[in-house]
Amino acid sequence: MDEALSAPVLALEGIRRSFGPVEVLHGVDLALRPGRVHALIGENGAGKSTTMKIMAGYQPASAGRLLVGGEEVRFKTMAEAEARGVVMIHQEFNLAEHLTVEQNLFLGRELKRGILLDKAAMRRRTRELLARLDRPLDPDLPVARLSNSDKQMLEIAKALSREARVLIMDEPTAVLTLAETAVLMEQIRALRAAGTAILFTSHKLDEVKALADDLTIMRDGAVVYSGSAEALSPHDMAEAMVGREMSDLFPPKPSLDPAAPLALSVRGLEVPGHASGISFDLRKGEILGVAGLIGAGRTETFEGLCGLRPAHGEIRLFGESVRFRAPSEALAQGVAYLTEDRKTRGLLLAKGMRENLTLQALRKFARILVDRRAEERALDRAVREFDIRAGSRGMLVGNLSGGNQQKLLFAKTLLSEPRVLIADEPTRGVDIGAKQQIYALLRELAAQGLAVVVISSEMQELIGLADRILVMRQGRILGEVAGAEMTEEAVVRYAMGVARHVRPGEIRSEETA
Amino acid sequence: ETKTVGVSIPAATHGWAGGMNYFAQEAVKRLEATYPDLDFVLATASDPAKQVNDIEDMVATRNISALVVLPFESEPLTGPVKAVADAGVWVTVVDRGLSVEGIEDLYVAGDNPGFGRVAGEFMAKSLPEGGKIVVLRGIPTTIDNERVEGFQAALEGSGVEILAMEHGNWNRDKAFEVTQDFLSKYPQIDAVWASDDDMSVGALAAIEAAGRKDVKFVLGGAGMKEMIARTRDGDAMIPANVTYPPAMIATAIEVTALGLVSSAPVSGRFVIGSVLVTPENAAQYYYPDSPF
Amino acid sequence: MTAPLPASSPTPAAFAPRRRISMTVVGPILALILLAALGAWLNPNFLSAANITNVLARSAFIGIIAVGMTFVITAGGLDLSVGSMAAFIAGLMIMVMNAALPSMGVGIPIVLLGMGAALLAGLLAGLLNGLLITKLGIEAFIVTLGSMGIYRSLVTWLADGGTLSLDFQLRSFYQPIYYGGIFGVSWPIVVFGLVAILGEIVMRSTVFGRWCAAIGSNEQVAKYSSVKVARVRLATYVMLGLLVGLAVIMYVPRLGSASASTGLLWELEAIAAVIIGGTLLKGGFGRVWGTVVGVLILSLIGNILNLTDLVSPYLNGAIQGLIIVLAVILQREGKSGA
Amino acid sequence: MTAPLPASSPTPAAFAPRRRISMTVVGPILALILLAALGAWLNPNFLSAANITNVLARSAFIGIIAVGMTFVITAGGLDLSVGSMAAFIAGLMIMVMNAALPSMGVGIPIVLLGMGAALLAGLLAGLLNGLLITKLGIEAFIVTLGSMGIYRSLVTWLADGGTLSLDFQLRSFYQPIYYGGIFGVSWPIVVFGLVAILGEIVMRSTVFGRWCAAIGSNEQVAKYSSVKVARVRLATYVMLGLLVGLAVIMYVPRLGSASASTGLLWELEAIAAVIIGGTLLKGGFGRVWGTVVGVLILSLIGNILNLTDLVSPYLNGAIQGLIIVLAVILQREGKSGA
Ligand SMILES: Nc1ncnc2c1ncn2[C@@H]1O[C@H](COP(=O)(O)OP(=O)(O)OP(=O)(O)O)[C@@H](O)[C@H]1O
Ligand SMILES: Nc1ncnc2c1ncn2[C@@H]1O[C@H](COP(=O)(O)OP(=O)(O)OP(=O)(O)O)[C@@H](O)[C@H]1O
Ligand SMILES: [Mg+2]
Ligand SMILES: [Mg+2]
Repeated sequence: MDEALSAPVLALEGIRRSFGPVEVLHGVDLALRPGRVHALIGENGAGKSTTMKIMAGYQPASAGRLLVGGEEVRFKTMAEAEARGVVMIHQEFNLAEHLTVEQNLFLGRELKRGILLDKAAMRRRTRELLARLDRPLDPDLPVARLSNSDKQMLEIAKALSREARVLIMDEPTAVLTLAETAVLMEQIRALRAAGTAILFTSHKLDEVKALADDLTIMRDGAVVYSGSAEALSPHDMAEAMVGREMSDLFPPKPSLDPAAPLALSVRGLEVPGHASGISFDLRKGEILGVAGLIGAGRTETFEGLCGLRPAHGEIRLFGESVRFRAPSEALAQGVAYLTEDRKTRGLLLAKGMRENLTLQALRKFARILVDRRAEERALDRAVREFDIRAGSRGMLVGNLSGGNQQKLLFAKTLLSEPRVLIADEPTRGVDIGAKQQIYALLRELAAQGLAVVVISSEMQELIGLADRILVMRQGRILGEVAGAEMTEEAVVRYAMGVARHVRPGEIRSEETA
Repeated sequence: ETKTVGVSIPAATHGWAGGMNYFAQEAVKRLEATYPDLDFVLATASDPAKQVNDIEDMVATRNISALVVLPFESEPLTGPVKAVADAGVWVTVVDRGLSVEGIEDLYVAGDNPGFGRVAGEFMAKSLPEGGKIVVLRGIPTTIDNERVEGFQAALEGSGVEILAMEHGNWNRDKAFEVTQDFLSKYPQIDAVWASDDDMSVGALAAIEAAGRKDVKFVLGGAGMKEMIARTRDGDAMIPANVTYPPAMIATAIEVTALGLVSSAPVSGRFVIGSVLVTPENAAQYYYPDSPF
Repeated sequence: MTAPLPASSPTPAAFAPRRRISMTVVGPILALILLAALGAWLNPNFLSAANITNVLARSAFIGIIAVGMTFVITAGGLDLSVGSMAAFIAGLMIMVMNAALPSMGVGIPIVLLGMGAALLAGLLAGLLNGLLITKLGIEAFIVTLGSMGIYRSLVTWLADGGTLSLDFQLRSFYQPIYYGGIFGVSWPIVVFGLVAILGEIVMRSTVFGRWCAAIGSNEQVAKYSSVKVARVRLATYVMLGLLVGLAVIMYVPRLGSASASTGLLWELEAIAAVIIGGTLLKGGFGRVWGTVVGVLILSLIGNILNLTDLVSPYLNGAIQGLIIVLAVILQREGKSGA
Repeated sequence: MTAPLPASSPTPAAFAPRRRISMTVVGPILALILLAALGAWLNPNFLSAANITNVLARSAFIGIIAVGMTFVITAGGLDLSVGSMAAFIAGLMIMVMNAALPSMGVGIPIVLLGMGAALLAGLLAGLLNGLLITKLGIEAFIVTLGSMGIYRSLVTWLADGGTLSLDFQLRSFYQPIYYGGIFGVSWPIVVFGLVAILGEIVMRSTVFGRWCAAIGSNEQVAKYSSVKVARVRLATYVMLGLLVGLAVIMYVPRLGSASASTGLLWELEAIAAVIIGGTLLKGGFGRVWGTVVGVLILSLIGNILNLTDLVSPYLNGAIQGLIIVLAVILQREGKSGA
């Protein structure tokens, strides 16, 4: 490290951390310096979140030293850390759903006038902070009504409002699109210029490349690289993370059989309040990407399709007209939906991996009684196939690392052996090595006849994986790109509403307002 | 001009109260037919506070000329009933006296200490020196205390030993369980005093199920019709009963009504004593229509 | 209120659902109005000052307690012991006053002593519940079910199975606290009103109220946001205990006695009032004004049943049950699937 | 258990922490054993066959109901109406049998008719609760508080304030269902045992049991996992209703009567048993065997108090309360902060 650098504001020395008998951090060293952006990367379960939590006082270390401005400290509560100017944004949302945007933003540090709350001031500050992030939410909206990206922006606003000396962000961009990520980066650069020390983690390595000054790479609870971010290309980073050679991230796209039967054909689907005039076709063996800015209504559209929210329209499944009033009806016909929200809709955090894995396909494991052996075997297979890394097999799913939760969710959805899979942000929070495996698996399943819809905010992912991409904006499909036309620019053009293009014959024209 | 009579009684939460509710409703029905210019308001309360509410409502919204009240408990009702009397409303108190004398115009009283005493005397007479009994008490209340004290006083010096007392809450199921446990606990029990016939039902079932021959009889109380019938028919397990007629409420309502429609003097104090029912006189205490 | 909408919002309509007149707000009020109209229609005396005073004054006990219960429930707790706690405190207060009578005589000091004893007992009882729940981490349902049995037993024991009565002279002196009033409004109504207004302010506009909601909504999040979860939760139980003490101070002059049947089922009534008022039983959202409406609805049902002889008194409970359910149906947003 | 471990898995030892003896498992059993030892020490008759039969047989009603309640609570619901539902069904069953007596005479058919009526009534009552909760989306607490009042009222009304009694002859014929037995074990015990075993199997090893836990743990997740949330939840209430019917079938032959005081507070006892047994009141985790232990603990407390004269009977409730809280303290994992 460059000796000329300023002294670290926050440093870890030989930090160890065990959960019960399992040690997950084996002596981590890390130093954050004012006015620099430090990226922490590593595979799922490498210990990034745990490291960050220790730095911010959310968890104690089992051994090792934590230094703030050179002075050894022991944070007993996060309030103590905050008092020292250390603020953290969690990987999972840390918001009270019943409370409003403003209430959440100021929770624990409300502004007061006398003994009463100064609501006007808090509302004003809320608007200011959100405006800074280009996300003018209504301060009185309950958080339960926010979309994931809104929640993430709110978390960021919350952290910004604390005027931190050290800002720690655990995968802040996992639920953000490019445009939002750009806004966030701008804010981070401004903070850096103002002298804040920033630590962040991300599985999007080009972001890391673009933003980080310093870089630490972890593998299996230990630091394997520590130094300048300049020196490594994203590809090098990936290899250092996973500890093996990385070939192409995306599997090759086979040419589609034009005679393949239509798996799903949707005409004029309406999801009241969220989407209208949705029409598209999906062939057996095809991977269809759905792009759009956050808030484009992609999630709602496909939730409506699967009977998860009220919707109407014409749906044909393998030629047969169907209507799903409940997700169970969709599943019975072989249509499975993988939710974008693993924490509140995807997994039972207070249950074990086995119960979660088999929940959706439980009927398959039961004649009269549930066959626990078969469940265990399924879990073995899932752990192997998806490389789910858990400290122990009986562990609560809520204690798995974020990416491993996502892998489990993926395994759970596939266990019901659908004919049509709708995957909403399937690789959110998953490390690059595992992503590669998931992409390969999806392609393989498609080759075996599965029809796949992938909704993703990661443009690269869609372009690399999908055969075709639908672009949505404001609850409507604005266009479709395929083949050589599948470039970032083309997709963004549609998504921003600049272009409008409908393939004749495939999508019935619907006038947009 | 019609006058309104308010009747405030505890809700039918156990057998005796049920009987009392029945007689009150019957009396109201009958009297409404007999006296066209009398109107009745009947309210049942599940606790003393609710009863005070009822009485307040009768005064405020129904403009009553007379109040017949069977107090849930004496103490809490004393103040509110006094307020009603002070407002010039005729007050008839039934069963339990108020804790201040002279509030009511008419008092139709049951005799709780007497109820216990009669039962105690029967026990003393029917059991030999050294006889062992167990007692099922009611819901912990002043009434229950008075009855039990009367009972104990009457047993004094008789040589009959009370092995144990436990609350059966005037409830069949509770009495059943308590009796079962008494039977497990004591190898020799000569008789059971169930201070209410609902409890006798439970006690008898437990004894019968245990097949215990040492228990010679169960003395109940309040004259449930099934029990009176068994006494009348000479059932050795139920040789007697002690009256505590729930119909006293009907007496009170009728006398009150009479006082309102006529000039007959009705104020005063009627004590409806507890008497021993034996096979000889049982027939005259048997009311086939009563639910109790 | 005039936040600029996000550019990408699908339809503006989707963003204004809270501004719509919401049934969860209108529902309880509507139920109350319907009940009052029914009462007025059934009996002209219903709207008389005397009757309204009666109904409001007698609502005060449950009302004061229910305000405290709103905080406990909002913070994700529950308290089943309030009814028997009230009975126990009433018994204790009476015993303290009777015991002090020979030395202090009838007068304001002895009444103040009694009041102090009631508030202190309430505070301690609340503290005990709260500590068992927060320090030992036992389910609130179990702790308060236990203390419910304990207090009910204790008062029976103190009263020796009978009734504890305030000395008659003392009672006459103390009675104006229930029956008297100021500017023609009786004291219980005044106190209930104050408690309700303060409660509404605390819930809505203080840090404490917000923290209660945050804890009830997501304890983990509250903890991560530096909210002292255990302390706030403990405070809700202590506050409820104090309010039970306050309710008892109003209650004792009314009946002058306490027994095993004092305060029977008050806990259920208080909880029902809170929920009818729109507070979420699982915590996270509470409103005190709703609770007040809930309490009034419950009192009115009893009052209205006494206004007429339409139904057999045996069926009173059924009517009550029906109206409680109907009052809650009224405030559904038309959506189903709880 | 022989899964190839991922290369990065820390230590194999980590794979067995759930096998550790856990206080949440041992706690209730320990409490039960302590109580039984106390009973045996206080009174030698405690362990007599007669006493054990008595205690088990009388536990059967609450026990059967509590097994059903375990499912309801596991799925995140609650039912306060079971006690009065039992009273109502008992009343109905008696009326049906008495009414059919002149035409059918005493015999097995009329008993079967009564049983059928009880089960049908239980099914319908459960269905009603369940539909109001799932279709109209009203808080279970409110729905069942309402139906609690309604059934209690209805049985009072049916009995005209008094007691509904089974015809004497019929009762003698029907009595063996409570007092008789098979291989020396009385019927209520046999039925309770069967219900408990079946319940344990259903909870632990069937799709239905899993779904209940999933719904109680996180309704949204259950919904997104294609679980028919409303239907499963409805089924828990229907099942509970049926079990109440079954409990009544055992209850009626005991004393042959039903009144307004039948089944009083059974709901609280059943819920307490469920929670003492280790089921989470918030839902998401339930165990039937724990409930059985909970029911036995509650029955034993009453039995022991009756068998000894250690405490004033006025204090029985206090002892009960204390033991309930202690039994739950026993099963804490040593961590605090609920
Ligand atoms: N509370 C806990 N109990 C047991 N194990 C835990 C707990 N929290 C974390 N772990 C384990 O610690 C390890 C590191 O987890 P951590 O969340 O730090 O990973 P991560 O690097 O952030 O991964 P990801 O990229 O998936 O977010 C994992 O194996 C995880 O299962
Ligand atoms: N419960 C709700 N009530 C009102 N508006 C909502 C609700 N949920 C989401 N919205 C709004 O609907 C819009 C679409 O939601 P969402 O952001 O999930 O769309 P999306 O295209 O699926 O985006 P992404 O999946 O990338 O988050 C957003 O503007 C969001 O604020
Ligand atoms: Mg992480
Ligand atoms: Mg989405």
